[in-house]
Amino acid sequence: MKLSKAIHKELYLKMVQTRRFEETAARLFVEGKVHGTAHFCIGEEATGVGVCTPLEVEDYILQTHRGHNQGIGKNMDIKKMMAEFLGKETGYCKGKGGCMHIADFSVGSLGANGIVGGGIPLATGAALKQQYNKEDNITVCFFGDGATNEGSFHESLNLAAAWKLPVLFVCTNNFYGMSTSTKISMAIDDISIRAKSYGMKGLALDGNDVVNIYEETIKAKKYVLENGPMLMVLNTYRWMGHSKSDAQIYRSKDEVNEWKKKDPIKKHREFILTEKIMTEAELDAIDVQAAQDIKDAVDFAENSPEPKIENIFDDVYA
Amino acid sequence: MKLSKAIHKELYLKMVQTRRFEETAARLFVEGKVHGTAHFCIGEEATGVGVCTPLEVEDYILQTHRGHNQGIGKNMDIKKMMAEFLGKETGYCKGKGGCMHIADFSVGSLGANGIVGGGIPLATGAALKQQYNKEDNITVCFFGDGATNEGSFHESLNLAAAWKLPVLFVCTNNFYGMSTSTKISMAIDDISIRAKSYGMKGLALDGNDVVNIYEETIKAKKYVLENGPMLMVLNTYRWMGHSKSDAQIYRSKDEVNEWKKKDPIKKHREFILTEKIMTEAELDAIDVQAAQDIKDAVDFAENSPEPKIENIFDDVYA
Amino acid sequence: MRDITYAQALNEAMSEEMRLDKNLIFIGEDIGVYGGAFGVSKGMFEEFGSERVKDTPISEQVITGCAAGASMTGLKTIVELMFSDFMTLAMDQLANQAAKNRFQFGGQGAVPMVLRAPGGSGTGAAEQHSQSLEAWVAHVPGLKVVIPSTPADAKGLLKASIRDNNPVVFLEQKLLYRQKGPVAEIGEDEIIPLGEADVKREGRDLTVITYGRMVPRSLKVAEDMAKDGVDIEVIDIRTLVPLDKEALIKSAKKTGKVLIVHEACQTGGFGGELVSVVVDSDAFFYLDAPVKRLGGLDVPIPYNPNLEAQVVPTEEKITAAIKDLL
Amino acid sequence: MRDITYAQALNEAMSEEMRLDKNLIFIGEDIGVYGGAFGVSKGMFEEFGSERVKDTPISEQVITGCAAGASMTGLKTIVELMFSDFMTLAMDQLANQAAKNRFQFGGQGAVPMVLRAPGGSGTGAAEQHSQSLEAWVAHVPGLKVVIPSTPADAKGLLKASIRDNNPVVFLEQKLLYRQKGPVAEIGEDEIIPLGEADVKREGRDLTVITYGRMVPRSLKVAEDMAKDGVDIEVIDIRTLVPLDKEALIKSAKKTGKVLIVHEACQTGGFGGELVSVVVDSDAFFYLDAPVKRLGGLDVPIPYNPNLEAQVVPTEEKITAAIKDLL
Ligand SMILES: Cc1ncc(C[n+]2csc(CCOP(=O)(O)OP(=O)(O)O)c2C)c(N)n1
Ligand SMILES: Cc1ncc(C[n+]2csc(CCOP(=O)(O)OP(=O)(O)O)c2C)c(N)n1
Ligand SMILES: [Mg+2]
Ligand SMILES: [Mg+2]
Repeated sequence: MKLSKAIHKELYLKMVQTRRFEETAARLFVEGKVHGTAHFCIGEEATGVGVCTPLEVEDYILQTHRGHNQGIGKNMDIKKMMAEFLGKETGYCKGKGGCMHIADFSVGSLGANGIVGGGIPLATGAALKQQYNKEDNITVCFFGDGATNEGSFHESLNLAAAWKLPVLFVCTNNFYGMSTSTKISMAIDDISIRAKSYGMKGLALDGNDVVNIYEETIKAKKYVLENGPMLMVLNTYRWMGHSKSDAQIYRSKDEVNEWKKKDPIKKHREFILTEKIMTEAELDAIDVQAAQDIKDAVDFAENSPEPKIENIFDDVYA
Repeated sequence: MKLSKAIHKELYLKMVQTRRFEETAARLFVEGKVHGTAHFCIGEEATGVGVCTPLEVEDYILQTHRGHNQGIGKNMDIKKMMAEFLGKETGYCKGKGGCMHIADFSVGSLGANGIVGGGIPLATGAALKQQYNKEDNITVCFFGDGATNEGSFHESLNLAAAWKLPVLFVCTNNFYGMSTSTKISMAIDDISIRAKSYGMKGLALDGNDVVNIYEETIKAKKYVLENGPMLMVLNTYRWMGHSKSDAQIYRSKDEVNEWKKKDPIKKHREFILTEKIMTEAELDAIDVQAAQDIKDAVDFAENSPEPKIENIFDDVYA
Repeated sequence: MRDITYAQALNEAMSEEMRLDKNLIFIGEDIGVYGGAFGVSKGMFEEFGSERVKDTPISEQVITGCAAGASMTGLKTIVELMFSDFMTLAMDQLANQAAKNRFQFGGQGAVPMVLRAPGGSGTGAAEQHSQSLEAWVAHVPGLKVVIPSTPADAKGLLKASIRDNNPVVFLEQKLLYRQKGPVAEIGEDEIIPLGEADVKREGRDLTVITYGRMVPRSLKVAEDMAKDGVDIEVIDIRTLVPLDKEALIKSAKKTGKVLIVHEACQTGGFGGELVSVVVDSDAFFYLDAPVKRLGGLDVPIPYNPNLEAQVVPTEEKITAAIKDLL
Repeated sequence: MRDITYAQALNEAMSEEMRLDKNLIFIGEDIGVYGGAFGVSKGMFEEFGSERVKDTPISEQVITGCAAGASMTGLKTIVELMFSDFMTLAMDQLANQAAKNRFQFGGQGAVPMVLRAPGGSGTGAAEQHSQSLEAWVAHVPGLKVVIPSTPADAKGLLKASIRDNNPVVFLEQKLLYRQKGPVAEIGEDEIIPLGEADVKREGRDLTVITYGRMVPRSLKVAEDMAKDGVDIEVIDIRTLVPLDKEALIKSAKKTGKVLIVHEACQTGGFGGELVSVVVDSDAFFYLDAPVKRLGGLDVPIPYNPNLEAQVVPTEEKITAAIKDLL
């Protein structure tokens, strides 16, 4: 498979947008413009972007609490994401959900989830609907390594396998659930072997190689449509703390620095240059565009109105 | 390993007691002496009896809703079991629990459970206590094939493996959860491979061979004390309906008849005779004793007082 | 009108709606060939096939979440949990996902699903299979909660629940499954909108507000007391959420005396809500006596049949409570 | 007396009890090196080691069941759930196992465990991390339910909960963790028995019955209104189960006017129980006005800070409700 320049451009742009989005979000916290918390995926951009970019609108995704890369990968509107982050009326959830509940049904995102593993059962339902309607589309369900210890993971993978539902289960393994290393939360090294319990195919990939993830996702979608569900584990790393209030004493600076060397954006940039797909100048231009996109999003969000308490009962019921 | 005559006698007696217990219980239903429901394990006697007989009092068991063989295997008092079945004050639970909640802490049974998979998390706790106190004993947790699809199974096996808890997980695989064949509830044939998801040892055995189960349990206990948890799957079959009201249209008479040929009691009897461990007459005497034990239990139960409503608030709180 | 059982009424409601709407599917444990643990879905697998009547593995969390996910994306779903006690295993998908998704996504999507589950004691199924947990779900914004007491209500309310665009928790009553009652002929319009209480018996002297299995029991008491010239009004709220507050308040004003009866444990039960609705209204000024509750004892449901019968409101206890108030 | 935070008080309670009782262990997600999501257990891992302060995988069902199993067999356990919203995932082990085991086994065994979990809104954590679910657990016989409102109560009640021989659901208040208040010196006896309400402010004109985060808020309102000569009594029930009914009834008789305030959604909330306890007592005959409830709006907790602040009882709303009643 040889990806077109346009695809490389898209992948690179989305990863840089994600990173700028989060750096900006982190700054907004410091400036006191946001309350609540946020979970940043810096260092993991290749996972959501690599998996979601090859999908069609009609393919669904279920996002995690650490899912800006997934949303941007699935072509969510960055302005509305930022507005939601700032709790504004113009945000995806009218300011009611915040970034832990961001969703865009119009591009196929069925929402981020605040409950670890909470989206996995929902994914089986979305896939059941696709199967029932004999659609040529799949549901992609994201969750972390920690989530694979939840009962919801087990029940969902089993049901999906028993019913041959078109779900691609994607585990973004960053080796920690909050402060808890997978070394202490499970007695296995390779999470992809958990697929075997369900008679399902499992695959472990470098989660920082966006090109490979993109290609493998195309293959996986085909596989899933023909054979039923599959588990894809993307090994990666979160550079920042778990959430805004994390002193990170559970891991060493060395470990973090080792992983920073495997920066997915740098890796892709180098690949593009080595393969002569784009020039430095072209890439720099994308960087500039990404920064501008985020700036525009912040402007949009900051100038947007606050939601009104008068509308609070809207949408409790349909 | 060559088992003593006394052990053979014990295994055989307990299996026959279990069968007589349940045949009698079924009759009491027909006579309208019991309300509620019951889940019979006829055909599966070797599982609970084979696993529990080699255990010590200090080894705990967690029973299932289909656990008369487990209770009798663990030396529960048949009189009190029958009295509980009839809802009497002299029963194990003072008539409050019924046979779905039978328990005898004094022999190490931490109780049967009405929730499929509900006892599995509790087992990790009992084992944690044993580990914390550095005891030389283990916790044995029984559950069915259907229960292995519950989240509680997954979370518990993972925790036990991560903490190297001394639990022997025993799956009595009778190939159905109520009417649902494992062929449609899961996409695997061998349930014991589910152990791999936790870095745990898994083993599948003939669940109708009481002698082998006895021997393997001794080895398993040693393994568990040295290495942490293990999953043992005992393949067997339930001859009767799931519960008292089951028309059994989901399976064929042929399938049932095939399994009846593999009767665990007959198998053990033949082994005893072939190996000349006991004579026909000796075995017949045990049969007579078992029948008498059950008759005594029914007499005891029927002559026992009903619990009083005045005591209803006892034991809600300790 | 014909007399059919509560179970048959439920079966008809589901089957008729499934015939009307190809987008409606039904999932649960042993609902297929087995016909459901209480036989409610007998024949549906044969009629609608394994694509639409789906036996699931034993895994209540994903069953509930699967229904919610399918409903979020365009299907309509009915889920059967074999016993309402197993909602304990599904509460995240029910209360944190299905109930909240539309709101937290700012109005994107809807979750048109019905979770059916039998509640109540009286079958000897003991502590973990006999609870009445309606108070939990009635406390979750985003869920509607229905408990029918007659075959006609069962059919009409289940059809309305299926057509509703929200997650509805539909709590059936084990002990009513075999009860017969008059139900409109098939084809006649028998839908009962959610949110309308039903005055099951008119009376002047005292109002009993109740629901579910305690409705026939309260009616029995009312008929018996009528012989002594006491005229009891019995109101069946039918849906806990939305609640027909007007009907309760109106009746309380009329009779000036109110007894709330439910099977669930009294402490923390829905009775507290009902008391509050009456007391926190202008009916307060018409009350001749304190609003009383008669709920189940605050104990788990025991196995022994005599104990089991006595931990919930009996005819004797209801009668005594009424006499106390009069 | 010293001023310490609510979080520090909880930490002291656990640490002191763990020093006294080698059989007491503590399990939960990220309670070890991380010190707990809200920092409550800071330093405990260092003091007690990984055998007694155990970080778990993310799996609330087994965490809760593991504690129950350990407690059934001779240990005592404290479990921390990171947010009380995650009780949804643990309800079977909590309500069907831990709460019922002793009863259904006819008195064999006991389950001395404390499940600690923070509830409430106000931190921008949105729908799935901000709920107040005390009504669910208060409806389960076999569980005790505690919600402290001050550092001293937090310490005294947690110690009592740990020493209790039953499963206790101990619901902390996120927004109070950083609040300071006077607490007895270490070593002084500061245990507060479960089941005793506390009159946090005496008054003659009206009784506010409340708990948790709404206690300081109600006190603030009472002080403000005192300037206008209105004398409000504020009762902190502290334990929902067992409930100190006498204290509520006594105060209602004294003031003749009662307002119930809680953060949880009003419909189906514990306020209904409190109303009923007052109304269904001889206090009824002393009431000059309907007993009123002021609970949270019946909506999920939204993210936006202004919305979030306004869906629960504010000082303004409490003041207005009191004025309405006076
Ligand atoms: C059911 C549940 N338990 C605990 C939490 C608190 N929590 C939020 S994120 C997180 C870590 C999740 O780990 P993982 O699944 O590996 O995802 P990651 O955060 O590493 O991306 C935890 C424990 C939660 N939100 N939901
Ligand atoms: C959580 C839960 N779901 C469903 C049931 C109803 N039920 C009781 S036994 C049973 C079948 C269990 O199958 P399995 O685990 O294989 O055990 P078996 O009955 O075959 O011994 C079911 C579905 C239950 N009691 N608990
Ligand atoms: Mg992780
Ligand atoms: Mg089975």
